[in-house]
This record gives sequence, C-alpha cells and structure tokens, in this order.
Amino acid sequence: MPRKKIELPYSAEYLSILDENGVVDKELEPQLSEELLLKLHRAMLAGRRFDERMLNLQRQGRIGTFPPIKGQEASQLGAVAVLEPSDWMVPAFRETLAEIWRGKAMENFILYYGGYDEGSMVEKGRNDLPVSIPVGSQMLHAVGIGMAIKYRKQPQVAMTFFGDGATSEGDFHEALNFAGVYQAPVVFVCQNNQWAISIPREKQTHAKTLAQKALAHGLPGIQVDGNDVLAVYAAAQEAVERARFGGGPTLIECYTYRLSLHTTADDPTKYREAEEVAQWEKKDPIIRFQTYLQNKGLLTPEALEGMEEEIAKEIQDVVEQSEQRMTGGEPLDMFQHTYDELPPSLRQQKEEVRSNLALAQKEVDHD
Amino acid sequence: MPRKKIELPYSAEYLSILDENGVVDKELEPQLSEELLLKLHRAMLAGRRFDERMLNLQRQGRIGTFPPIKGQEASQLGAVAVLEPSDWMVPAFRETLAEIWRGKAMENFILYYGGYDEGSMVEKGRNDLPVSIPVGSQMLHAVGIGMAIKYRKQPQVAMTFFGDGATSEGDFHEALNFAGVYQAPVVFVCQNNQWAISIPREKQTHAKTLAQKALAHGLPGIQVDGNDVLAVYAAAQEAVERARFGGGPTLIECYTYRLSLHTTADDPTKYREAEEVAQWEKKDPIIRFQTYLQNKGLLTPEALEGMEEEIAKEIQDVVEQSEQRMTGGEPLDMFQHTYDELPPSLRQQKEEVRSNLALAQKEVDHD
Amino acid sequence: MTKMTMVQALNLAMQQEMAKDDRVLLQGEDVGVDGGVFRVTDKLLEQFGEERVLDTPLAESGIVGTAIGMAIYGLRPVCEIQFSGFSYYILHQLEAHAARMRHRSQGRYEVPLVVRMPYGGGVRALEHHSESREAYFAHTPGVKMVIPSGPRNARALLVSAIRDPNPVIFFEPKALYRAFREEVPEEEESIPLGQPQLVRKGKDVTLIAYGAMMTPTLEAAEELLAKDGVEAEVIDLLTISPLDDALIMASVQKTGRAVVVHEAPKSFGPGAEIIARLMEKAFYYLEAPIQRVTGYDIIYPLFALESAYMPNTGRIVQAVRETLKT
Amino acid sequence: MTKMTMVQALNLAMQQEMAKDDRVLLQGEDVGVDGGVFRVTDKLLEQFGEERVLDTPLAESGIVGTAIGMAIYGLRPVCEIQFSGFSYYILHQLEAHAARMRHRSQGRYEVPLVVRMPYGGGVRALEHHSESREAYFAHTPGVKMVIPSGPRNARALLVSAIRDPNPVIFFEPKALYRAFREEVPEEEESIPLGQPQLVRKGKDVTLIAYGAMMTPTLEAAEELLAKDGVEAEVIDLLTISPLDDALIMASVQKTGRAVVVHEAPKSFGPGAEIIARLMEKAFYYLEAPIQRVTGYDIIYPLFALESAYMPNTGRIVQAVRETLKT
Ligand SMILES: Cc1ncc(C[n+]2csc(CCOP(=O)(O)OP(=O)(O)O)c2C)c(N)n1
Ligand SMILES: Cc1ncc(C[n+]2csc(CCOP(=O)(O)OP(=O)(O)O)c2C)c(N)n1
Ligand SMILES: [Mg+2]
Ligand SMILES: [Mg+2]
Repeated sequence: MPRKKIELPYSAEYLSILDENGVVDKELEPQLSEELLLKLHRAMLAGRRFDERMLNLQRQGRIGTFPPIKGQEASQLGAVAVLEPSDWMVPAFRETLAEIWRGKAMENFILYYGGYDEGSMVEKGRNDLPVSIPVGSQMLHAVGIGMAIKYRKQPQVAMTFFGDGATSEGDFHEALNFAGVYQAPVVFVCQNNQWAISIPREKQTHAKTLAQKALAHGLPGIQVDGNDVLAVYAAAQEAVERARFGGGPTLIECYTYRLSLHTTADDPTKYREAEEVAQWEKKDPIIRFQTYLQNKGLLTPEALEGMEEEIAKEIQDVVEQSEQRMTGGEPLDMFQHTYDELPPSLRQQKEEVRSNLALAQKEVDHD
Repeated sequence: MPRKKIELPYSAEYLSILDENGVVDKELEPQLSEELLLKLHRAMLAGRRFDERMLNLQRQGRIGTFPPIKGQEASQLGAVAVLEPSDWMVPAFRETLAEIWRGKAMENFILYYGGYDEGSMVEKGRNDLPVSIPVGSQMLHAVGIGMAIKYRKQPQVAMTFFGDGATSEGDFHEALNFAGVYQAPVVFVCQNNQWAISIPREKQTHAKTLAQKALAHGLPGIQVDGNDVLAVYAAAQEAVERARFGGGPTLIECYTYRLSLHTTADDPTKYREAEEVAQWEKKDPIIRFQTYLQNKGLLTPEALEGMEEEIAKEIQDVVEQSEQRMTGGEPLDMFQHTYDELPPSLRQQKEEVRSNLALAQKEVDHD
Repeated sequence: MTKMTMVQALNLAMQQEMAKDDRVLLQGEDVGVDGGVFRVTDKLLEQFGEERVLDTPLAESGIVGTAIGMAIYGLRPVCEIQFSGFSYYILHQLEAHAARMRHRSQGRYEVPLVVRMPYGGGVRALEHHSESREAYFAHTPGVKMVIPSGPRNARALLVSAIRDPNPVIFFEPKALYRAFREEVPEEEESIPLGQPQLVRKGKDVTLIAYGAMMTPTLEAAEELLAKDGVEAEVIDLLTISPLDDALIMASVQKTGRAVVVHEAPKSFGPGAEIIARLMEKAFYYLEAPIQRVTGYDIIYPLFALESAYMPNTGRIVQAVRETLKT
Repeated sequence: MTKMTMVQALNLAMQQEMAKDDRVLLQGEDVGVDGGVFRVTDKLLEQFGEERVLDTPLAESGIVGTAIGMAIYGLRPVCEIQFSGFSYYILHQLEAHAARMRHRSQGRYEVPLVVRMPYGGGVRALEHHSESREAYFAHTPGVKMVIPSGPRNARALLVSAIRDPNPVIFFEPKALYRAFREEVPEEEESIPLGQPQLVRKGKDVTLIAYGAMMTPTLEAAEELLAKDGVEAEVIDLLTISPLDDALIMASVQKTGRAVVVHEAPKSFGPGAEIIARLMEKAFYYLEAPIQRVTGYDIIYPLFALESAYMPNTGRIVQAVRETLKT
C-alpha cells in the first residue's frame, strides 16, 4: 500500500576511530593532550589490575560477590573522562573504573564488596551517586538531576551508565522520555557488553541497535565502538557539549564486551562459547590503545613495566589497608541512616539489640 | 563529526484515504462490501448517540463517572472491525464502540458506570478483556495472549487499544519489546486523541510521532488519519494479516481527537481552546463517512432519518432495562470472585457482614 | 482565619512553602494547567510558572524517579500521584532508592521527597479509585507514611512533610477533600510528623483511627455517649509510620479497651500493628480483646456496594459494645 | 525416595507438572539456558524446549504482565523473579490485574499464575538480595502468598501453587536452597494451599514461623527443652495469606503463650496479623503477651552485620523465656 514516509529529525549513527589493531582514522582522531592520553592509559591498566585482584580476593573468600569490568575499561572511561568534577555521574554497578576516575577510593570497593556499608559512602565533593543494583532504575535519577541543573541554570551535565539489559526495563524509556520532554542536560551511556547475565543482546530486543531506541523519544542516538577509547571519548564529548549548552540529551550505545564473569556467582560456560570470548579478547581496548600510544612514541615497554610495578604496589597497599578496616563491624551501626533521626520505635529496637548483645556476651562469659 | 548512518529495516509512515471533506483517494480506497460499509456507518452513529445518552444519564445523576468517546468512533471501529470473533481484543477504557461492535451489551455499560460490578462481566464466546483503567498496563496482556496464541499455533491475533498518554508508561515499551522479541501476533492500536486529560500530545513526548516509537523495538509503525474509517481499516487489515501469518506485531497510531470530556469529572475549558475543538469538529469521522456513502449512493437523508429513530428507540429500551436492574445490589455479593473459593478468613468476614446487616435491619425495625 | 476545605488548605500549604523556599517544586500528571484533577494544585502554575509546577508525561515511576534525582541535587520536589490506586508503579523507585539513598550514600545524600495522593473510598468512583493501601508504605523502612483527617491538620502536616528530610508518602482522604471546612490560619502552622493526637478524651474505651475514618469514629463516640453513656477516648494517628505508640499506650492503659478503625483490608493491615504493639506494651491492662473495624480482604466493589464495604458509625458502635460486654 | 536439596525439589515439581500438563510454561530472566541463577530451572529448557521455557528480556513487569495474558488465554505460566528485592516492579500488574481479573470479568477469566522468587537473608549477598517483604503480597486481596520451609514441602506446595486457579506469589527461602536435603518422593505429592502445619507438639508455648526462620525456631524448641525443660509447640504457616488461623488458635488456646518469628521488618509485618488474630480469638486464653522476634525497621545491612539483623536461635529462646516469666 503506497503511503508517505515520515521524516525524522534524527537517525541512529555509528562511530569508530581506533580499530582493533590500533590503527587510527586520522580524519576522526580527537586532538587530546599527551598527558591526557597517558592518564587514560594508566587508568585503564590500573582498572584492569584492580579487577583481577578483586577476583582473587573473592576466590579466596576475602570479599563477597562482585561484578568484574574486564573488557569494558575504554567503554566507561572514555565517557566519564569528558566530565568536569562539578558534573554528575550516575552509575549502574559495573562502572568501577569510572568511579575510580571520579575519585572513589579503591579501598571503598573492597569494603563494599566485603560486606561493609561504609564502602558505598560518597565523599563530599564527588558528585556521583552510589552504585545502583536494580537494573534500569538509576537513569531516572540522572534525568531528575539534569532537570534540577536546568532549573538552577548551572553549567553542569548528568551522565548515567547502564547495560544492554537495562534498555528492556520500562524505566529506561521513561527516563529517555522525560529527558526529551524537558530537554534535560543528560548523557545516557549504554554499556552494551552483549550479555545480560545469560541473555545475549539479540534476545534482549528485536531492534538492530540500542542506539535507535533514542528515536522513540525524539532524541539523537549513536553507537560507538566501546573498545575504542578515542571513539567513546569523541562521542561523549559531543554529547556532553550539546547537553551543557542547551542542546538536550543524547543516547550513546558503547558496543563492547564483558570478557569476564557477570558476577563472581556466575558461570559463563553455561551459556556462551569460549570461541566468542576469544574473538573479543583480540579486540581488547587496552592493547589497541597501547599500540596507538607506542606508534605515537608515547609509551615504551620499559615505561609500561615500571607502570605495572607501581600499580601492583598501589593495589597491594589498598588491599592491606582495607582489610585492616574489615574487623566485623559494630552491630548498632545498622540503625544509622535509615532516617535522619531515630524514631521512637527504632530507638526501642536499637535498645533491644543492645541488650541482646549484652546478654549474648554474658552467656559467652559463662561458658 | 563524520560517521556512518545506521540503516533501519523499518521507517514510520503516514496513511490517509478519505479526507475531511469526504473525498476519497481512489488509489487507496479499500474494496469493502456495501453491507460492511453500511454496518460501519450504523455502528458509528449508534456509538455517538449512545455516548450522548450516557452523558445525559450521568448529568442527571443516574450513573457515575464515565469517559465519552465522541470523535473517536472511526479510530476504534476501523481497527476492531478487521478482527474475527475468535481474535482477542484488549481495550483501555475508552473503547465503548469497539466493545459494542464485539458484542458487549449497551446495558452492561450502564450497569458498570452505574456502579454495578456485573456490568463488566465478559460473556462466554467474546474473546475480549474487560476495560483496563490503569493506563498503559493492558498492552502486556495482549502480548501474553499473542504469545499463548503462537504457542498454541492458533490462527488468531490480539489487538490492543491505548491512548497517547499510555505511550509514556514503561509498560508500553515493555509490551512492544516482548512482542518484538517473541514476534507475537499483536496489533497495537494507539488512540492518539491529542490529549491525556489536560496534557497535550506535544508535552507527552519529544517524539514527532507516536508511530516512530515502534522503531525502538525493531517494529513497523504507521500513523493513520484516525477520523478516516477507511484508512484505519486498511492499516489494521494489513497489520492483522501480517500478525496472523507470522509477520509479527505492528504499532498503529490513529491520529484523532477527543471532542468531548476526558471523563464526566473533567472540565476541558481549563486547558484547551474552544477554537481547537471547533477545528476538529470539522474533521468529524461520521460526517465525512456519510458524505462518502452518499456520493456512493449508499445512503439517503431519509434512510439516515429512519436509522436515527431506530437507534433512539433501541437506546431508550436499553436504558429502561438496565435501570430496572439497578436496584441497589446484594451486599454479600461483594465476596464473590476475589478467589475461586472463599478462604476461611473471608467466610468469617462474610458472616460478619451478614450479621451486621441483620442487626442494622433490627434497628431499623425498632425505630 | 478563614474557613477552608481540605483542598484549599493543602493548596495553601504548597503555595506558602513554595513562596518562601525556591527548592520546593511540584510535579505530576495534570498538576499544572488543570490544577490537579481535584484542584489541589490550582493556580500554583500561574503563580510559580512552568519551571516549578511541572505537568509531566503519564508515567508514575518517571515522576518519582526524576524527583529522587532532584531531591538528591538539593531540591524539595512534591509529587502528585493522581490516585493511590496507581501508586504501585512507584514502589520500586521508593523502596529501592528514595528510602535507601541516605543509607546507601552513608549520609551524603538525602531524599526530601513528598509524594501526595488521594486515597480511600466513599466517592462513587471507578475501579482503582477507592483503595487504601497505606500498609505497603508503612512496612517500608526509610519512608514516612502520613494521613491527615481535616483541612487544618492536612495543611499543617503537609508543611512538615515538605520540610522533612526523609521521603514522605502523604495520603489525602479524597472523601474529605470538600466534605467540610475548618478554620485554617493564614500564618504558618505545622504539626510535627510522628505524633498521634488525642482528639477526644474519655475513660471507657479507646478508639484509634485516621484519615477519612475519623468522621464515623467521632460520630460513633458521640452516639456511644448519647445512647450508652460510654465515654470513648479517640486518637487520630496522623502519622501511620514510623508509628509512635506512646499516646496509644497511655490511653489504653487507662481505658483497658480499644477498637481500631481503617478502610484498608483487614488482614495484614495497619490495625494489626497497633494491636501487636498493645499486646507488647499494654497486655496487662487489657480487659477485653481489641476489635478491628476495617475494610474486607476483597476487591473493593463498585459503588453500588461500597457502603457495605466501608466501615461506618454503626459498625464502630457495634464493635465498642462488643468490647464492653466483658 | 531420594534425598534432595530444595533447589532439586522445586525443579522436580516444575518438571513433573510440565510433563503432564502442556499448559504449564516457565518464563523469567535466565531461567532457560542458564537454568536460573540458582539453577532451580536447570535442564528444563533441554527437556521442554524454548517454547515452554522462555528466557525473557530484562523486565519484571513485562514478565508478569505477559504471563497474565497467557493465563487468561488458558495457560499456566510460572514466572521467576530473580530476587524478591525486584518484585516491587510487578506490584501494579499483580494488584491491578492478576488479583482482579476474576472479579473484573465476573468469573469469566481467571489468572492461574505462579510468581516464584528467592527471598530472605543470610547468604552474604549484595544490596536488595536479602529482603523479606511478603507482607506486601499478603495484604493484597486476590493473591495467595506461599512460603515453604524445606525441600519436601517446597515441592509439594509448588505443585499445588501451579494447579491453583488463583495467582500465587511463591517465596523461596534462598538460605535453604542448598542448606539441607530431605527425602522427596518421586511420585506426585502435593500439600493443599492455605493450611499451616503443626511440626512439633508441645504444651508450654506456641512458636509460629515460616520459611527460613523454621530452622532457628526448631533449634530454639530443642534448646528450650534441653536447657529449660520447656515443651514448645511449633507451627509452620506455609501459606501466609489467605491466613487460616484455626491451627494457631487451637494451639495457643492450649499453651496460652506464643512467639512469632519472621525476618521481615517488625512493624506492619506478618507477625502483627497473627497477633491481631490471637487477640480476636484467643485473648481469654493468653497468659502472657505474645512476643515478636523479627527483622528491624531499617535498611537491611550489608553482610558484615546481617547476623546482627537476622532473628536467631538465641533471640527466639530469649523471647520464649520472656513469655514464660509470667
Ligand atoms: C530490576 C532487576 N532485575 C533483575 C536483576 C538481577 N540482575 C542483576 S544484573 C542483571 C543483568 C544486567 O544486564 P545488563 O543491563 O546488560 O548489565 P551488565 O550486567 O551486562 O553490566 C540482572 C538480571 C536486577 N539487579 N535488577
Ligand atoms: C497508571 C495510571 N495513571 C494515571 C491514571 C489517571 N488517568 C486516567 S486516564 C488518564 C489520561 C490517559 O490519557 P490517554 O492515554 O491519552 O488516554 P485518553 O484518556 O486520552 O483516552 C489519566 C492520567 C490512570 N488511570 N492510570
Ligand atoms: Mg550487559
Ligand atoms: Mg489521549
């Protein structure tokens, strides 16, 4: 049946700058200072090593369940690196490196995944939200922050992270729709790592790309090679600028891969082929970036070696310091922070715990 | 920044066949039997008159709050008319005419809006769900029915109705996404009547059309002139065929207008101009269809007059019959249908009501 | 003082708080141009503009989810959910984030959010428009659950809710929106959250209720005095949760008898908690089992039968007579 | 009979029901290829294929909303929500539709839906993975709320839940998934919903619990007998709602004392309803106030402190000694 095609203001697009062999597209290469390039590299390397060490700690039973980031270093760092400290960052739960870049202490990750609430504390001055575990729920907070920024006429933006699976939650669409209606300064960064636990991207949605989901809300959407830190940086920079100067929200789909486990409770051999992982190992974001830096003469094998030692030592210190703090915790502390002040009913419950503890102590002394 | 455009398998389209002056596009005119054309016309007329009578009843306090359909007759009838009796229909709460076409007795509307639960009873044989008041929530049920149809390999389809406001609810997107992933035989019919109570379509979403929301889920989306019963019918027929023969779901946006109140509790003068309404009065779906039928020599002023009288009488009878049934209701009936059988706790509660009633009766007798 | 309906009193509370604190803003479906379907936010758009009175898209989770972000940023959003029957769409945002952000951030962020909504029956409404499910929110740590019972305390409690640094669910008894007027002072007035009020003194039995149920409860107290010479003490909870039971205990330790009244379904409803508290703290003072006069554990019927569902004066009087039998 | 963990027993229930009733199908996140994150649906995809074991997109409301449609069509969907901490996303579909469709259609449609989910603490989990909010569902008319306490009754109750014509929320105590094994008969076995069970006879006090709390409760009964010579009667609710209180009444009318145990936050929790029922029906038999041993009204702490949050044998024994003081 013949009919009119509706012209849309936006279409979904794709961007790649640094290919998997480290070859850069001169046309598109962003002009970043040597200092920034090296800083990005060191951060990714440290992120990778910290991730490996956390996995060891978990395997040794020294911390609980945690979600590794291996393979997604560029995908999150390229985006967050564009932000000003005064901007806001709203992570999901797999943005460990992005949070470290923003200033969260490695020590706090060990505390948090070691079972200590103190670990999710957000220091004054760092405008980030703590991790958000309910999938798809946090993007609305970023939109609300963006709306508040607009109301206060501040030159800030809010950047939020979420996975491919999160795009199936209704809240994801409500967030894009609110952001569009109020033209809030928000950048939506989807970490499409191809898997939502055992569900592959193709089973998550019939859509060809996740970037095109922006079209439902009249927003620009772009898909970038998430293992290419330069492409992620360039796309994020454009989106952040647009948001900062009143151009409204953008959806960025970082096309990457989760090389490791969903969490330490997960067994990927149940649902994916080693072959697929091997293919993606070749696209490692850190290796290709090292090639790029070496070709630019910014990185030597020796420098790299030194850097590795430095990072190893840094992480070792962090582990020791945090474990010194993991001394079991103070039971009565659990009554903190549910309300600003303890209501009478909670004061009574706290007293009950206090006396139970005393009693238990007495019995121990008895035996 | 130069980058690759992503080619999408679908784009949103627009369709109109019968313009507001009743002039038909010969190219696109669907070949419908005279009988069907006349049946559609009579149904729309009866729907309009019944709506007017319901409004009177409400104004006279003879029934409670109800949502008028004036102006949306073609928009809902054109779609539902394509269905087989064995197909499923999942309405929102403003599909009165679609429900009547499917076989729901007018009497039941009066009972329902008169406060009697019996009114929402669904007779055996009619594969429709009762009205759904929580906005945006019912489309998922249609998708589940579609998934069940596919599982049972039945030649059925599920058609669901919802408004422009409903497209902002997360559940709308979850429904489209599930329908896409499972390629369920579902037709999504959006009644874009330009208003969600006081919220105009432009404030509901930054998207240019609602049809394009299908693109987020990799589905075809089409916008049709909802006041053109032929266009709605043609689009629905194509979508229903596609769904029935394994082609998957479609989103149809019927571009129409709510000429009357949101509900009888609403005062549109608070939020919209009489001028806007006047403009849309000119696009009345019934008048243009009557012109079309007259030009085809299928309808004469005399025939129309007779039809009006017939309808008036039919409605009068319905009102009288239903009011005879509205005798206050039997309190103990409220314990029916919460569970298949009364659990002990509810048996006790029912007994309590029984004795309270007896007691109250005693006191009345006393005084 | 002018005589106001609850709708006007709630409007006054928001108008005054917005006028003196630019962190306060409103959002919800139809709260702007339309002034809310019950007109509770009428004229506030005209006075404060689109930046502070936001007509939102139709998405409850979106309304509360974005409000959480605003609150974290430092604003004080007041959201309206059009009917409490649609509040279930927000439970995940409320439980997972509004209630937990203070704890999760270890005190760095707080969520001073108010979510207002009309609740309850008795207005010949459509399905989903008459329910009372305050128990869902009362059982959610980190949230405060408040329900006023008249124009004056509605205004004073909403003021406190807006100023409270914790998320507050504010149920408005829609049956009382225009049921009666009360003197409401122009000048600022607030009632601290978390404090039930003694609204009628008595020595024979304690009646505990809140919201729209205060009306039949107070009528019952009158009737009991007139017909039975029974002096009922009446307590209005005002804040359902966190529940401060001190006043209830003091009263029942004196009267030895109590009846709890609410519209919500009986089982696992708010009345159960009050009885459990009395069991724990006033057991030795009880002279008769405490009675519950409540809604039933069924789907709320359409309005032809709602009077049979709703607790009324007769049922309350009856229950009191029961407790006095022994 | 073979000894099975609760995970295996639940798997057996679904496997057998699916084998003999092609209306039964499963859907949820990771229930297929992965066999569920706790492996409760392991191997069912291999046996029944993608048509009957659906790995869904990540959307809880979508899972339950589509399942409602399937159930109306005549299927018997069994949904898995990965953790009860994410069940709040489904409350609107559950309350507004699953629970009401029978009533709304005046008996034409029913929604024989089961929504399974692991609940509760004690497994050193992340935030949102340890909560117990059965009270939300217990207070929702039209829904049944079921919680097993061991492999054998888990299997037998899930069978009944799948066959039940009403929507059933089925909470699985994740702490017990692999905690111990029980003999579970190969041949079909079911326990009717709505019937609490007497699991230990005694004359001095009645302990009422369910789910994972049965373990410390039974331990406490042992300890009380050993150390204090107290004979505790123990009741396992199994079905939280609709609550049949007959067995509880009979027991407490005999013992005159009771302690209720649950992980859920204390206030407005399930224990309150049990106490309210006892107040109404066993008041004159009570010799001491009924005690609650429960979780607290706070955000569930990360695992370094969860043992301080969770009710344990010591707290239960302590509470019983309290009730026996008088
Ligand atoms: C609302 C909700 N449902 C289910 C879960 C359990 N869960 C945790 S992570 C996850 C998969 C998330 O996939 P994706 O969004 O792609 O993020 P990724 O894990 O790949 O980083 C699931 C199902 C959850 N945390 N929240
Ligand atoms: C979830 C939910 N939120 C709010 C409401 C109150 N309400 C009833 S109809 C309506 C507007 C619906 O607009 P639309 O979807 O365009 O349908 P229309 O009324 O125009 O037919 C609203 C907000 C509701 N019924 N359900
Ligand atoms: Mg993923
Ligand atoms: Mg509309």
